[in-house]
Amino acid sequence: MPLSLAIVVVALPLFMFLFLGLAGVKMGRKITGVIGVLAMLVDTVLAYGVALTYFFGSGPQMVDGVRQAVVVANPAWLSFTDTLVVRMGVLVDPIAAMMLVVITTVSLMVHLYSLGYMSDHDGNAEKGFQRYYAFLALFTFSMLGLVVATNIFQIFVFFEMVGLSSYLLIGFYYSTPAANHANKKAFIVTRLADLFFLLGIMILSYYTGTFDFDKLVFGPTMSGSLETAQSAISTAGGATFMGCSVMAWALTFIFIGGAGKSAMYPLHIWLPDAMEGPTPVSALIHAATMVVAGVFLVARLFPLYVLVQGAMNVILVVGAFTAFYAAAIACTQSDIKRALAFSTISQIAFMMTSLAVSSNNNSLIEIHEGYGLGYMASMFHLFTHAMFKALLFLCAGAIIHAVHSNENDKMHGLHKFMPITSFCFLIGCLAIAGIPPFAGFWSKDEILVAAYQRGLGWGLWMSMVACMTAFYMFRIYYLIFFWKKHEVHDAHHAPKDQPWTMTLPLIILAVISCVAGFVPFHNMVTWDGHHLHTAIDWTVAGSSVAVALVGIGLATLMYFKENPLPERMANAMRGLWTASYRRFYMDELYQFITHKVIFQAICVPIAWFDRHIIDGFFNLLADSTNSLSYGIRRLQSGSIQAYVFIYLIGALLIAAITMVCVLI
Amino acid sequence: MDLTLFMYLIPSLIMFGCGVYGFITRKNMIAIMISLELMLNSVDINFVVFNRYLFPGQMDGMFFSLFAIAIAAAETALALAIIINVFRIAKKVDINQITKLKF
Amino acid sequence: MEIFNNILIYFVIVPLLTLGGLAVCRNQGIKAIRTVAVVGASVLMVLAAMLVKIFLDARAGGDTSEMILRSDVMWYAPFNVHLALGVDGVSVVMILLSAFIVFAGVFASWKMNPLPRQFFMWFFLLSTGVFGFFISIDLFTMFMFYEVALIPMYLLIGVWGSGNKNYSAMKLTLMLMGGSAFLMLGLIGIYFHSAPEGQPLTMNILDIAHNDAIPHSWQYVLFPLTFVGFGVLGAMFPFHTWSPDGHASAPTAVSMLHAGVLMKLGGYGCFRIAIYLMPFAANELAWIFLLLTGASIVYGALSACVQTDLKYINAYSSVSHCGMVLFAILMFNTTAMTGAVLQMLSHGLMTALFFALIGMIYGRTHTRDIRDMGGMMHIMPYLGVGYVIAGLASLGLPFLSGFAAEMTIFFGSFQHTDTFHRVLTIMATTSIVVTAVYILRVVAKLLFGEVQDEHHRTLTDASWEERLSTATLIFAVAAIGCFPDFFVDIIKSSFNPVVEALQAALPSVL
Amino acid sequence: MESVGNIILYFIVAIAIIVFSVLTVTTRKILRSATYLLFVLFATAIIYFQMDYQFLGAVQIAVYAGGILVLFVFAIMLTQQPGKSAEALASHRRWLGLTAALAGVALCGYGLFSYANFGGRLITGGVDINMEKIGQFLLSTDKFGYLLPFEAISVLLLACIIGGVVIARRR
Repeated sequence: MPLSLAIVVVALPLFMFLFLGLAGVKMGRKITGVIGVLAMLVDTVLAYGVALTYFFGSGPQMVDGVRQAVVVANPAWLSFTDTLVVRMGVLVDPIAAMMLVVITTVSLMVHLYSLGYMSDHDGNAEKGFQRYYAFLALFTFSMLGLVVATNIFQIFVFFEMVGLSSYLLIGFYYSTPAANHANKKAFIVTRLADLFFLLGIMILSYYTGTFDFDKLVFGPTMSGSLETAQSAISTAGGATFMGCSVMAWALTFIFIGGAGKSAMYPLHIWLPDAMEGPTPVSALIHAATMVVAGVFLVARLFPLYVLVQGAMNVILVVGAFTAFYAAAIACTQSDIKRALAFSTISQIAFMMTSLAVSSNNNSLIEIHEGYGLGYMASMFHLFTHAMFKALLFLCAGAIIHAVHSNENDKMHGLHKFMPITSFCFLIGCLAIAGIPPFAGFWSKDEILVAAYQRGLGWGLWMSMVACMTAFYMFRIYYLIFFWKKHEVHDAHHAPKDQPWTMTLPLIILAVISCVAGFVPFHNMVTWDGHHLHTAIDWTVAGSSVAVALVGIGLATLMYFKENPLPERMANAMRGLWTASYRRFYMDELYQFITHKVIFQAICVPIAWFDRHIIDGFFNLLADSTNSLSYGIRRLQSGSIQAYVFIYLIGALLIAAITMVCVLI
Repeated sequence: MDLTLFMYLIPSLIMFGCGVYGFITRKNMIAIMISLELMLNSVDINFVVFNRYLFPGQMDGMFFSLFAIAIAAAETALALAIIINVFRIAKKVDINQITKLKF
Repeated sequence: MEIFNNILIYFVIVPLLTLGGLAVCRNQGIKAIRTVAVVGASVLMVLAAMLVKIFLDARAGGDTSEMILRSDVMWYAPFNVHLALGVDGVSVVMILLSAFIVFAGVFASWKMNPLPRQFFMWFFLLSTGVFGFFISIDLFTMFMFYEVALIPMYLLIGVWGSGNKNYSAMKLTLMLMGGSAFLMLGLIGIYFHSAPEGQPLTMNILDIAHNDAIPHSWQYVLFPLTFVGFGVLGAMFPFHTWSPDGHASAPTAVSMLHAGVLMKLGGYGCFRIAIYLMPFAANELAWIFLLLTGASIVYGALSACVQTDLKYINAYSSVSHCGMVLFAILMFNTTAMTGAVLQMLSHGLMTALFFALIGMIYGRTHTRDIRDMGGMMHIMPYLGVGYVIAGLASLGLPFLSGFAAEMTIFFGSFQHTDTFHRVLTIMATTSIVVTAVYILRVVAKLLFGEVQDEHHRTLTDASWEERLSTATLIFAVAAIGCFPDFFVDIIKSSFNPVVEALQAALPSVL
Repeated sequence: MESVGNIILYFIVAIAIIVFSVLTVTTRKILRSATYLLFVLFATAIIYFQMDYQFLGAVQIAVYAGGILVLFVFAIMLTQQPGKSAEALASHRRWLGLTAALAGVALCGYGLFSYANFGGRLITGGVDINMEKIGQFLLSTDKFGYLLPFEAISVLLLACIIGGVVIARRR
């Protein structure tokens, strides 16, 4: 299968978007869904074909055992100057190929799942079904366009596009105020981050004179190359701004852009609210794909970041802190989707941290054996996380679909009613907690190894977060499926397992979550295209399993059966617990800044200033002209007698002046 | 005692002044016209006496007066016609009360 | 006459013929009026398409002259007033834009009441002025057409407007006339220094530019005069206040034409006359206007955040976007200036779309206050989707026109070596966030959420002519967004003479 | 030396003119005002006679005193209730009028007193002005002919007639 099919992989969802968006209204609801699913199936098959060809086939991508990026197409889209040209291309390299698989897989599962989820209990599709599928296709297109980008500007373009799709899908139930609010928030927060991204690109392109990855990060062999990155950085000529090199600024700004999409602290606030969207959307966008765009971005520019220590340290600190912060919040949330959302934030922070631990000295790094483990681990975790987090979200969706609530106190004891879901959820939890042989274990283990390589402190910190992960995931699991008996009010509407369209994706994803850990990532996805020789470090692996088990054990102790222990602990640490439950008041802070500071203290005065000072000035001009005219009008009274008087006086004055002049 | 030019100009001047006063102060339009006649008349006198005293061989001043009288007659007739018409419409002849055309 | 072989003259003749056609169908009923108007607008569209074709062929054929399709007819010899025609890439795309908006505007005012015939007559008179301005390269002719475009505005708003229309019409006309007064002074000044000592004076822009005879001391006076003169129309801070009131009161099609095309006359004039003819002063004084326009961008956007009247929001957003046009023009490099023209196109189409949609919504709900509306997406999905698309174009979403334009501006401006310019650029860049805030605020309040007024539930969605009008504009917005390079190629080379003139005036300018 | 009769006549006329002029503009009864005007006009006519311009004097009496004044009286009768006096003048109006009139009189009087050294004698009978001569001058185009103004006046009168008709026409 030729790699150029990647173009089709990207273009097909776009076509589906236009088709469903324009013609969907005229078609039946179900039929649009089926068409969408079938198209996505074709797309997935093609994407798998491309990925398999890339990884295992022979062709230009493998030269001397080094895996290379292949640019399939790269037409110019917008030329700024003769040299600075934005291109819209398709590039296939290890991470792009891996992302193609991830995106299409999850997207296909979500497409299929939505057939059931977006219907009521009688199987009738909801209003706006066509719109929903069109938006899903739009999102898939945008995300695919993002990962195959050949230049950083294309990534920016598709950053905006995924932001839009996310906006549209979060606001799918646009009549509800919460959704209405959430999508606005999501878009604006990510837009703010994108502003920094844009500034970063501006600075980067100004100094390096290019957007293209092949001039920024890919060496002559079209694989990640520190030499290329070094030469790109040196074109900046050591320019500095406020004490830091411009490159550090540029890369930090670009990271902020990625952090916005990936919900890193403090730009994470939109993600929990984004759970107002339909749950399959949360699974696709806000768990598996879009939120890792930031990680992808950093990974894409990895050679640059490696050489710019300052930017990398920012990522490291932000990532490590966010991982802990989000995990801490996830421990107390009662809304299961929000808990999962914070879990997602925490896991993405894992990936970020993993990328950031890769550099450990300031000079050009000698490429030693095993270097770039963090990069590989990050990508590996991205891959496995996408699968099991999608699984978890889809399970959560099934539960919500069954009990019509997001709150876990409406659930409890669902194990009996929904055994398949319960089982799948359990697999997801085991995977995320890092229990072998499930997928999460393998990737998280690599991350921890990389963290310990960077330093013992970072390793311990991440291990602690891993422990918390296991704890909060099992807390959720127990609170949903066990804790106490489920109260059934109405036998007809008792929760039950879902139709096959929803079950099938769960099972497929559960299977993937079981086996994904065995994908030989170290041979396939490395930053420089070389094979990475890794071996399981059993001390780290053993300890990580141990901390996971501790977390699970603690959760079992506290939440398996109804008992007063959680309540007591919450009471014991009331302040902390409340702070965590209220997400450490970040939302309130933002609310304060946006409403009180920006709106009330800036926008309102400016609007007032405009109406009253500037406009007032022009009105004053008009008014004074007006009153002057009225003043003059008194002279133009129309009274002939007044005219005569004035005329006479004037004439007399002239005569008098003449006489005086003549006399003198 | 000679009757000099000067002696004729004085009454004429006073007549003119009265005309001005009347024109400015009166509100009745007819009274204004009367004042106007006064002023015209005083000018006529001036024409005539200047002619007679300074250029006795010519008749320019006299003819001017003649024409002025003719014009004054026409003008008065027309003005009074207008005044009466206005009176028919507005029932007023006071100049400060007829403001319909103002502004 | 030889001039009638030039396609350009027909851009003036066709609207005038349409005007005449409308004048003669006195008692023919609304159908005849609409037919005449549609025919006129369609012919203009065809002409504009032909012009683009001719231009592309000429450029492809290796014609690198500054202006193509030159014609010159003496008009009034004592002052060297010519009817001089000629277009470069910028004029071509502006003409295309105008044709699009006139076309959409005719359909948007389909149900104009009362006096539809008179409305269309004034409308086409305005179009005549607009097209005439873009095709002329003679100072006097340009100014004349400029005025022809401005004056009908007063009647169009005063007679067919809504709300506080007398005040708004008066304010708009007076402020723009004030600008014209500056402008006329500037133009007269330019004329009297248009040629070196001893040579005949000229009104032809190209000749003036080549003569480059305006003394520097005079440039200091004339540049601000012309720039502010055009800047008033381009809604430059602090001369923008006519825009909110004027737009709020203007009828739909007039808002469209005004924001869509007329405001572009300002930007176009700024670079074609002020900067091109007086590069020295432009270099020296640019910083003042950069500060003003930079302020416009952020200021307009922030003001828009708290407005509640749909048209006010848009008017302030126009202040922001038009500020960006002038801002980019003042950056004096090809990229930024290309971006400015793209932004003119983009803003023209997108704002026209906005005003068309607002007009249609207002025509149904009889309110423009977003606090009184909600859930319009349920009631009028077509208009709702159109509004969202317009909004997304406005906040700079890729593959819609605004993005390409803004990015070209930002990247072009950032190419400036001077830190001052780059810092200003960064400040201007922040507007993309603020824009998102106010656009999404409106969209959320107006279209999403619950229906606020139960009476609104009975309202209908767009009729066919409204659909046609908006679809035309949406098509154009998407076309620019998806294939920006097509337009960039047309525009770009036109800026070479200007940038060269600027470089010659001050070699340090990039 | 003037004949005494002439001098006496002059004083009578001058005093009459001054007194009746003042009365014309100060009386508050409009009909009286018109009557005083009549006296002023007569006095003026006497001056004309004294100047040997008999024709002019005749015209003055016939046209002014006879024609115009009758018109005035008619107009007054048509618009005024008989015997009603005009309301008292607002004081600022009077002051305005007085200022203007007195200023004018003072300035001109000062001018007259300062420059009136052109005493000269009254020359009567210098030119024989009879009707025939007047007629010939009026219709001649010679040096002292007045055909052009005469025609202009006739056009003016025509215009007045038309104007009068238009104004008087019932709508």
